Amino acid sequence: MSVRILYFAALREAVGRSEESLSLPVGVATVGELQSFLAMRGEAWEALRAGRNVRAARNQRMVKGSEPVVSGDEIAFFPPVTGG
Amino acid sequence: MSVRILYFAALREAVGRSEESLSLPVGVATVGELQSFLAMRGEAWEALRAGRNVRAARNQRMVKGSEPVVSGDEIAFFPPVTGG
Amino acid sequence: MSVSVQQADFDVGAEIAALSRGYPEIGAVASFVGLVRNANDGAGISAMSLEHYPGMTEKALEEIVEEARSRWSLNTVRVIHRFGRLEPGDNIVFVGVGSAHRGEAFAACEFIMDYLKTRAPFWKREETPDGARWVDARECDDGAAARWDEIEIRR
Amino acid sequence: MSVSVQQADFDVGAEIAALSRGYPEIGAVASFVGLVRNANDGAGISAMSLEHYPGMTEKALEEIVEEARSRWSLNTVRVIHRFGRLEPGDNIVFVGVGSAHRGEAFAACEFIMDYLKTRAPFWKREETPDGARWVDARECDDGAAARWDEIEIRR
Repeated sequence: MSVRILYFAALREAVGRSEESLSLPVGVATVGELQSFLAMRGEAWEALRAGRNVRAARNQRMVKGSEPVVSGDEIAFFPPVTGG
Repeated sequence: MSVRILYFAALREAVGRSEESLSLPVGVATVGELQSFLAMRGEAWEALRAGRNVRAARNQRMVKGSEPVVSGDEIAFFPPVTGG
Repeated sequence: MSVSVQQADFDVGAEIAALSRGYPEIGAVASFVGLVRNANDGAGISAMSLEHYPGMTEKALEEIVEEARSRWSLNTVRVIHRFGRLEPGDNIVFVGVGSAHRGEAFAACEFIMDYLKTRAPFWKREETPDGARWVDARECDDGAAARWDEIEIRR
Repeated sequence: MSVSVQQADFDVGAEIAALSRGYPEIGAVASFVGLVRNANDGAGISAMSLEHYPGMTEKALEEIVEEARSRWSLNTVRVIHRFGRLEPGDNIVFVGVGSAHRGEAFAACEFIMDYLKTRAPFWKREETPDGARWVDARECDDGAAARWDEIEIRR
């Protein structure tokens, strides 16, 4: 089992993909830890670094970084929303 | 010259008329004094007594009892409004 | 022609569309429709008649619109109030406001309705199973209008 | 079907009429239409594209509607949000609320818009003379949503 990760809007463009599947790395137990793990992939991924204005959803509900993540989850990262 | 007086809604029904012309009586210099003068006409006019919930307009603008009244004015008395 | 007092019904969709047509800087249209309810104060309502004060009504509504325009940055404003005999479900009043941003459109639209409720010379007479009766003014309407005297302008 | 996320335009007049049809106890319908403006942050806008998160979008909007229903006494609620490419003057979003009284209809309608602005996963990309750009979230939108956490419920 793995997690499905989605990226939207400017973040999708920055990381150059809209989704991927990933086996949860050792030591990654929360959405925030997953974000930090991804941010270390390289230059294109710096948009995910702590301090950047990134929002996250777990299974299609907005969550904080402290939210647990488990195999089978759908995790999404995106900028603050601007609809309406 | 006289004043034109209009009555609306429940007040119109109480006094049995929708409008009249009246020469300003001696001693009547404000809308409130006009109202008191009318209230003394008899039983049907008690709805205009001080303390009753009566609103007034002078020349089609809502005013307080202290508003002056002069010949040529259009004065209206009515209950609190209930439109909308 | 931002204010109309009329017996005829109005077309809500057309009025709202007209509030932004030709104003590409408008991003927000807030609107309100007041309707005849089938019950009030515990009694069934089969119909109502709206009496008004011709001449003063238009002036009062125009003053309320001017007051709203002085408080908020508005592009377009439309107020329509009907008079005469109406039945449950019928439209009574329309207020629509077009502005660049939603905060001002919402605030101005509600302000106009609150002021209209206490300052525009209309009176409702309801037909109930026990006969016709004049509607009493609600104290909460005075309160709703008065809060705008104190409230900080929302933008 | 109180929530729709769609590419197609919507008929504002039909939506507002539907909010009170069959509910003769409704006396108030408050509504809001958001439109594409021809300028933003000092740049001319020739068009915009709205990206969204299919699946989550509908859930987020439904949760916002449920939150509004828990706060105020509402009869009917309708939310429509478009996605895809839109031009200035085009409709983006519709929020309509039917209630017995206007205070609740106004409050709930504005509440839904404020929450939608910070919680519904939509992102705007504007086409300007200098190229396309993603719209930045406005801090005042966070403030508009946050004030409902503290505000006394208006009735």
